[in-house]
Amino acid sequence: MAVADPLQQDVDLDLFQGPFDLLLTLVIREEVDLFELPLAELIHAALGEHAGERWDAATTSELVVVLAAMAELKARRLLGEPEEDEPDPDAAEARERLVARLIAYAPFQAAAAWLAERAEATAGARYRRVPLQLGPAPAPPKGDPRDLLEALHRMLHARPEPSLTHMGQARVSMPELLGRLRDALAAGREVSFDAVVDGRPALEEALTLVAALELARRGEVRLSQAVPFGDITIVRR
Amino acid sequence: MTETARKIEALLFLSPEPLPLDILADLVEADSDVTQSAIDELVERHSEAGGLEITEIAGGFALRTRADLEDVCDRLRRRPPEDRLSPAALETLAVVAYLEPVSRPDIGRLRGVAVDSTVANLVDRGLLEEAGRIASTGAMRYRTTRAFQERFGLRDGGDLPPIERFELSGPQADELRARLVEAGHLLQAPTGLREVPSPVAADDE
Amino acid sequence: MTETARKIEALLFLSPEPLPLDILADLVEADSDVTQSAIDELVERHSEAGGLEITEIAGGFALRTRADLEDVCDRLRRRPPEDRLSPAALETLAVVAYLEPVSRPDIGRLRGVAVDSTVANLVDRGLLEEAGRIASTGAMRYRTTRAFQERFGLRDGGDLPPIERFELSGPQADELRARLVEAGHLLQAPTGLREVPSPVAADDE
Repeated sequence: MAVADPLQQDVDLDLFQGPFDLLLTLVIREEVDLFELPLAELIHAALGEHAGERWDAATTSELVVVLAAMAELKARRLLGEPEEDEPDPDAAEARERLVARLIAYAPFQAAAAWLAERAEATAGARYRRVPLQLGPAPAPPKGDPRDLLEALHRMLHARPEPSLTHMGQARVSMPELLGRLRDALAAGREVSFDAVVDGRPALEEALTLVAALELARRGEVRLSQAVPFGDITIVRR
Repeated sequence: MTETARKIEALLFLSPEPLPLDILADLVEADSDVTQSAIDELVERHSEAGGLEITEIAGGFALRTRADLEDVCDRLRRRPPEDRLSPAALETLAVVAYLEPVSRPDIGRLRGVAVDSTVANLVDRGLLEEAGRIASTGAMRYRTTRAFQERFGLRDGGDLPPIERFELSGPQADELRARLVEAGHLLQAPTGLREVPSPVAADDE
Repeated sequence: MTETARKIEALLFLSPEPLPLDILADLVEADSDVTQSAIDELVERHSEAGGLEITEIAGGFALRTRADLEDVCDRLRRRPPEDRLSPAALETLAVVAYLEPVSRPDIGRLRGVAVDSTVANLVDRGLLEEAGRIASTGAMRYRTTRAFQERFGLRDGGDLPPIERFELSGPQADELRARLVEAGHLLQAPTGLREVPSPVAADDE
């Protein structure tokens, strides 16, 4: 699938149909109620089954960051955490980084507009592309076989697929995580979030939080957090 | 018209590619000053009053029809409709033009999105080409092509305005920040930054 | 110059064939008298003083270089074509030379990028040729040509410098290694050394 910009891909949810970035804007402006938003479905729609094949590492991680930010926002509202008076310094920093990136990228967007104008200005001219009638072709320049060997060496040295191999594919799905939480809750009425994710990679931890939020949305569990950044207790209803 | 100018007019008429100054000088057996002033003579000869013009493009000089005659020219030679460049393609070209040679991951990092298919598409269209690998990782780097320079009317690879010209001014950056805060993307302006009132209608297209 | 003359100058410049009066008149949307007098205007503009001339030939009008400039025009025609090999072309040639016959997907896998246009270009330039299809998948395979051997001063297809480094690992790499050994381009590594884990490539992202 060739979607140039993952933020412009369409997501299709009961609540909302349209480009992903528009949904983000609506959420941030509180025009879409975060309580109503099925995060698990959204993550599935945004990342899809084979995110590692559709997007490169940088893009995937960026999508994960955006989704994690939504999860965090939703968590805050679900847990009734005070929002206004004490902004999370990490979130503020992440957003500052976003601004910094937008500012760094702005010149290239302006340059693209400049290029478009240039193309417009020269679009009308036509070149005479009549090939020169060639006599017998002159001898081509000589090549050196050692150049061939060097070119091959570069490839034999290079990893043929540099993209995502070093990351290892996170093979964990939302249904699997939901199942894991339910299993944990089957054993006792409440479980500690930290205990569930202990030793898991960061991405899996983030997705487990999303799974917990999903269960809360479905009314299966209640979440509570005694102190900000503290452990979250997941209680079966 | 000087004899050198006559020769150059003939050469530019025949050549299907733009001809660099040194090659022209070589062909007409003159030094580059004489060649350059013959070119100047031709620029004057092919003024707006005529149907042709001398242009410096893609690393050389070329004779071409004037842009205002587009319609009649296309009646002779039906042109396939110009494949339009998407904003994503244009921005990717801008990044490569300023940073070349540059690898796909680097372009993606700057643009904030995956650029694999955009880059592949621009290579297919002849606007980007491979420019060797990074020794340490083997990642392929890319640069713009002559076709790119021709399409955008550039004299050569370096014929771009300095990137600083496009950088946001302090007030523009503050305005961007203010807009993001307003839209709820930012919690607050970081402490320490001046509280500059946003300037009236900074051009941000 | 009249507007009609400007248009005709552009048309005669672009057309590889002489253009008859009626077709010219049609293209510039003028009657034949107006068209003819515009042509007369152009004949005067492209006089002996310039490098080009308007000529009536083979039932039409054409713009061409003046006969006295034959020498310089021939020099342009005899100029060796710019035939440098891009990094993409050189890598593709290297893969084919060492592994021939080899299919496009196989070349692409080793290079890590799509190679369709590069292969097509090298076939056009006579450095690669088709070498039959793989029965199971129908993919076309390629091999190098005699022109390739001449260009690189090789006595025959097997006359390539031996490979000194092979650092890839994994099942596909093993298959590749076996092919290179079989073709005599890679010395069989002594047993025991084969399973050296490839160094974790430093990531520069």
